[in-house]
Amino acid sequence: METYKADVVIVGGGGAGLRAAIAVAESDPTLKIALVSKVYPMRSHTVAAEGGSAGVKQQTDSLEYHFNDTVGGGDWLCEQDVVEYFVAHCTEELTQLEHWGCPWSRTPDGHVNVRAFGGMKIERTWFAADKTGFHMLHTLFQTSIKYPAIKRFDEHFCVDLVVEDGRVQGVVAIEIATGEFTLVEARSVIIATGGAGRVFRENTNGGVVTGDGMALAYRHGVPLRDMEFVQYHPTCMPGTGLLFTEACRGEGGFLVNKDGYRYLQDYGLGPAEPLPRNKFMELGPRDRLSQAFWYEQQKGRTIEGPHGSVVHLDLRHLGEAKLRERLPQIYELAEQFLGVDPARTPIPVRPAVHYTMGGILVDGRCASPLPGLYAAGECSSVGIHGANRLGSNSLSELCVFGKVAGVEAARFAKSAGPGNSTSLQKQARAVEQRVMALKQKTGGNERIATLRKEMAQTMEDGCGIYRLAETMQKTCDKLDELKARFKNVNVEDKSSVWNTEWLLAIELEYQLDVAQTMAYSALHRRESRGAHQRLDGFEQRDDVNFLKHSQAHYVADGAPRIDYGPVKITKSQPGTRAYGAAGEKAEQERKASHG
Amino acid sequence: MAEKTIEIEVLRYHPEKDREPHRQVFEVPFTDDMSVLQGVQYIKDYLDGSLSFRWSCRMAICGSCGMMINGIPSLSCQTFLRDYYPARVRVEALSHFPIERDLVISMDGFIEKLESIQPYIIPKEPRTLEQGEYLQTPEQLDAYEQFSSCINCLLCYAACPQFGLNPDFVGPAAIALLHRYNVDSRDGAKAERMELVNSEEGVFNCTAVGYCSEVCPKHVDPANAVNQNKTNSAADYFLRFLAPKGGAK
Amino acid sequence: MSKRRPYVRSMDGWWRKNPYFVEYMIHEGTALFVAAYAGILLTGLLRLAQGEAAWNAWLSALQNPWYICFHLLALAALTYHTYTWFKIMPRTMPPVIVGGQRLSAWAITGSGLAVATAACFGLLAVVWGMAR
Amino acid sequence: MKQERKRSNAPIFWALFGAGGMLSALFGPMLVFITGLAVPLGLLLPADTMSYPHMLAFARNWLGKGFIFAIIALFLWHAAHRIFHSLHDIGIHAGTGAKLICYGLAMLGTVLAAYALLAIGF
Ligand SMILES: Cc1cc2nc3c(=O)[nH]c(=O)nc-3n(C[C@H](O)[C@H](O)[C@H](O)COP(=O)(O)OP(=O)(O)OC[C@H]3O[C@@H](n4cnc5c(N)ncnc54)[C@H](O)[C@@H]3O)c2cc1C
Ligand code: SF4
Ligand code: F3S
Ligand code: FES
Repeated sequence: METYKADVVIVGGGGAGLRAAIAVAESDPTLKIALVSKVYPMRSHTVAAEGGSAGVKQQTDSLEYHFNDTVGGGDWLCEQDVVEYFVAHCTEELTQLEHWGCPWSRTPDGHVNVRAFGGMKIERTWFAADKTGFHMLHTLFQTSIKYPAIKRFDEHFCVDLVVEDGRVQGVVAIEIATGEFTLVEARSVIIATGGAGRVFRENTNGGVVTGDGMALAYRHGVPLRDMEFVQYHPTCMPGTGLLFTEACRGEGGFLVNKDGYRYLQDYGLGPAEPLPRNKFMELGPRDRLSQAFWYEQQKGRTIEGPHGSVVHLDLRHLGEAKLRERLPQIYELAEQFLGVDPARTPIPVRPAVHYTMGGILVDGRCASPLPGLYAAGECSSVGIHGANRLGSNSLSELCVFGKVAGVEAARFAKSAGPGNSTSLQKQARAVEQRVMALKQKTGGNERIATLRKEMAQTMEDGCGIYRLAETMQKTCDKLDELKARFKNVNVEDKSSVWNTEWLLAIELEYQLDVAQTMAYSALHRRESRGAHQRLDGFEQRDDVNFLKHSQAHYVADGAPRIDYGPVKITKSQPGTRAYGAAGEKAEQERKASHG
Repeated sequence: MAEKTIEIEVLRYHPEKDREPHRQVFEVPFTDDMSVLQGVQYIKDYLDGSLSFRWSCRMAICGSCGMMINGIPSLSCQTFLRDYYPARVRVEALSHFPIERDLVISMDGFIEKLESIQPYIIPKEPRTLEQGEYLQTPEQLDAYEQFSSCINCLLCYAACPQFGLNPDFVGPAAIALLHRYNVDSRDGAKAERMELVNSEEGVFNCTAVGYCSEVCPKHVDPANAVNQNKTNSAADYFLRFLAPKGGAK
Repeated sequence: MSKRRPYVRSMDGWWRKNPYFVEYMIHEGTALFVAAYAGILLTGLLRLAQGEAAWNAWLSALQNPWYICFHLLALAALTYHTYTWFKIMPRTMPPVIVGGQRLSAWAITGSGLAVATAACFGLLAVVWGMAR
Repeated sequence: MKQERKRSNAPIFWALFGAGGMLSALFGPMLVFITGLAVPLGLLLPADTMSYPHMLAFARNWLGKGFIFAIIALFLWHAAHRIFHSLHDIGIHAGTGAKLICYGLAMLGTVLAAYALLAIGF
């Protein structure tokens, strides 16, 4: 087996992983960095982010506002000290990207422009047309090329961490082009493998978003936190789940039901006005909008399409010129994939799974409980999203905490002693044998695609926008069954070069683990908060019993064990989460009571 | 009612088994909204698990799913079976690249080229974070934005016969990105990058076929970047004796 | 040992495989006519240097039907060259901004063609003027 | 990381190609029409348009000389460059050989044209 000795190894070449790699390189150019990614970095799913990235920019805005929006948006399940650090560093990080060449959209006088986003009080979302993630990712990737210390392992699939002496000391990866294994030794490891949205059926995520890194850490005893909180994005393409960015609404789009009625005003988000108003109507948070869709569907006021019920995203009044300028990609998506010209016809949309709020438990400095292991980006739970993420906070998170993870991992690497190569090698060979066995074994009769489909369906059934104990229990049972059936999975392809069937099987196993943590955490949370909404007698938020983070712990060959950890509250006591006119009133009252 | 089906013919190549590529036809259930990528995914999921190809985003932005579809370089996720039905669709790995396996091509050469163009800002005037952003007017942004939209899908390389004939040619996308940095108002390293433009691997391999821009799914117009740089390079070639510092070294 | 064995496809006959390339070869092929026509002009020039008899012999040779045929084809080829030359033009030049808007490709091609037409008829007028 | 790169000398040929291409695009069709069709067939233009005295006078004039030289030489360089590339395109990689023939002929034509124009006198 090939061995590469690095100081810091980063698994994941998305926004978070690249930002971390650059941070390590800048903090100490002598450190050797290995960047392992199962796809070329610019293919990572950060590329798909459309709308923008949050950072206080305008005179009228303040860090406090951004803090309040984030904590309230997260239904107070946020680590408030971490949020405070986060909002204080967003703008600096986005400016850094600007210096690296990111083509942010500009105002006529040459400053970076900002747009409105759901749940945000003031316009603070930096954007590069409607290809923000694309531009951020390519900027980071191309900038990373400047640093000779970063050695990339492109198209290398990470299959395990090596833990020795109670700390993580490297990773084992398959080179996809050859099917061969490499041990990357390192003194610290950063996981930045992104979310897990593909455990659900209809989702906005790319094929690579399979929760690998979460499963890797989890299997080594690191808890996954707040996994029950899965964000549904309200405006997605029926069938494929492809996203129409929130910026469509930020620019002034309407959501209407089959009667052409802006139904959000019936769900505490009104009054309906012709122009977009922050935190009102279409600019409410995603969980609320997705929930409103569900109710409309129950009331029979949605439109039936070939891929289920839809409502209409109406952009017609914005006019072709503005749509082409501000939302060019959305325009093309609608035209090509749906045959709809959004300047002339409303776009049919429905909610789909979009974002994994929970993830690998880390502290505010991105350190997990396992020494030497750090995590950043969507795979991590650093504590800023709580029960519901606000749109455009995630891209900023990649930069702010990607950097933190890089700096901290570099610091750890310099203080940690070298590992014992012989025993690391031995472990790596054991990993190789285990993973090869999956491919080499014969006689299996379960199709990968079938298991995957059943998993995705049961997740959608049990862990959808609204949840019931009974269906969640069914989902848990189904996942247990699928895990058992996975033992019998059949990998037809026994070859070495570009054996993607084998990789799909490994991913499926990761997904099943992650799906279990989601379903079991959901079942155990007997309240409604943010993206986790129940209809079986737990319709209210329950701060007495559940103002807590769930933590799912790995149990070999069994269901995860769920326990709870405290939530850090500093400045903002849990309050009513209100938007629209009610929200405005609540805020005024709050201001008044503060004197 | 019998389900509708469509035939997809795939160029298969397995380095461990085949001496050369061969064609294989699959029959796939057809619906109106299916992309070619979904067709190929169906094959992998239900007909032949050993079929290999790259994909991820399904929304024409990650750049991984490029294939020759009926001989034309295309993103398979935004090419729809309905445009061929009921005729058979022919799918093949992107032209001009070595085939690793089935529909997977070798990207190594392109990545080296990308690394060679210095695809990052080398600032004209360095600026600290405290000084805030560089000012850049919408017009200045417009000068390079189109070239920064390249998703590295490599369709343009599969379209460019000159790259097929000479794989050392830096090629359309890499030159478009090079140009993107050269014309960015924040950058000051044009002279350094011109060395590559001027070299034997540089722009003069291009004979203005123009098909690269024709197939580009993101309106980058790489042919424009390449051909503008012929003029730049020629100017540099002839004027280097006149300019005080001799133009590019 | 790596089992990778990338397969490189042959480029043979590439230009026959796509109508776009066939068109490319045709417009590249106009060069044959340009060369042949320049050759004829060069012969004429050499004849002119040799004196009146030689020149007149060249002039009358031009009346040979084969020459006429060739020139008909050459006229078509050069006209096509003119068209394709200006058609590619927008791809080869920096953006032209007029009144804050980028000039469209068709505007550039169109102006190129207009200029060429003007040049041709200007030339005809000059020749006509000089001959009178 | 940076390797030494050899500077291409293509700009010379490319510039000549471009100039010839532009000239032939602008005037080519009409020139062919005049010298190849109108005059031999006696169409449109006066019969003596290309008579010996006319042409001699034209070729002795500085402007005329320049025009004739530019047309012949640049057309040849334009064509040579394209033909050279097309040979490469259809898989005749004669390399230096083809290059010598194509550009060599253009060079020869250029020299001959210059010689003739000098021989014609002023
Ligand atoms: C359609 C869409 C639109 C979005 N729009 C916005 C928006 O407008 N604003 C906003 O703030 N957020 C948005 N988000 C969310 C945001 O884009 C993501 O949360 C974020 O990009 C995740 O980045 P990441 O770096 O954590 O992971 P990713 O970009 O997903 O990268 C994961 C990396 O890990 C690697 N990897 C994974 N598993 C392995 C393995 N086993 N071995 C090796 N490598 C591995 C992958 O190759 C990849 O490089 C959007 C998300 C989607 C899906
Ligand atoms: S220039 Fe266009 S075709 Fe070429 S790689 Fe970039 S996006 Fe793809
Ligand atoms: S197709 Fe190739 S030859 Fe030039 S114009 Fe495009 S790079
Ligand atoms: S799958 Fe990403 S571009 Fe097609």
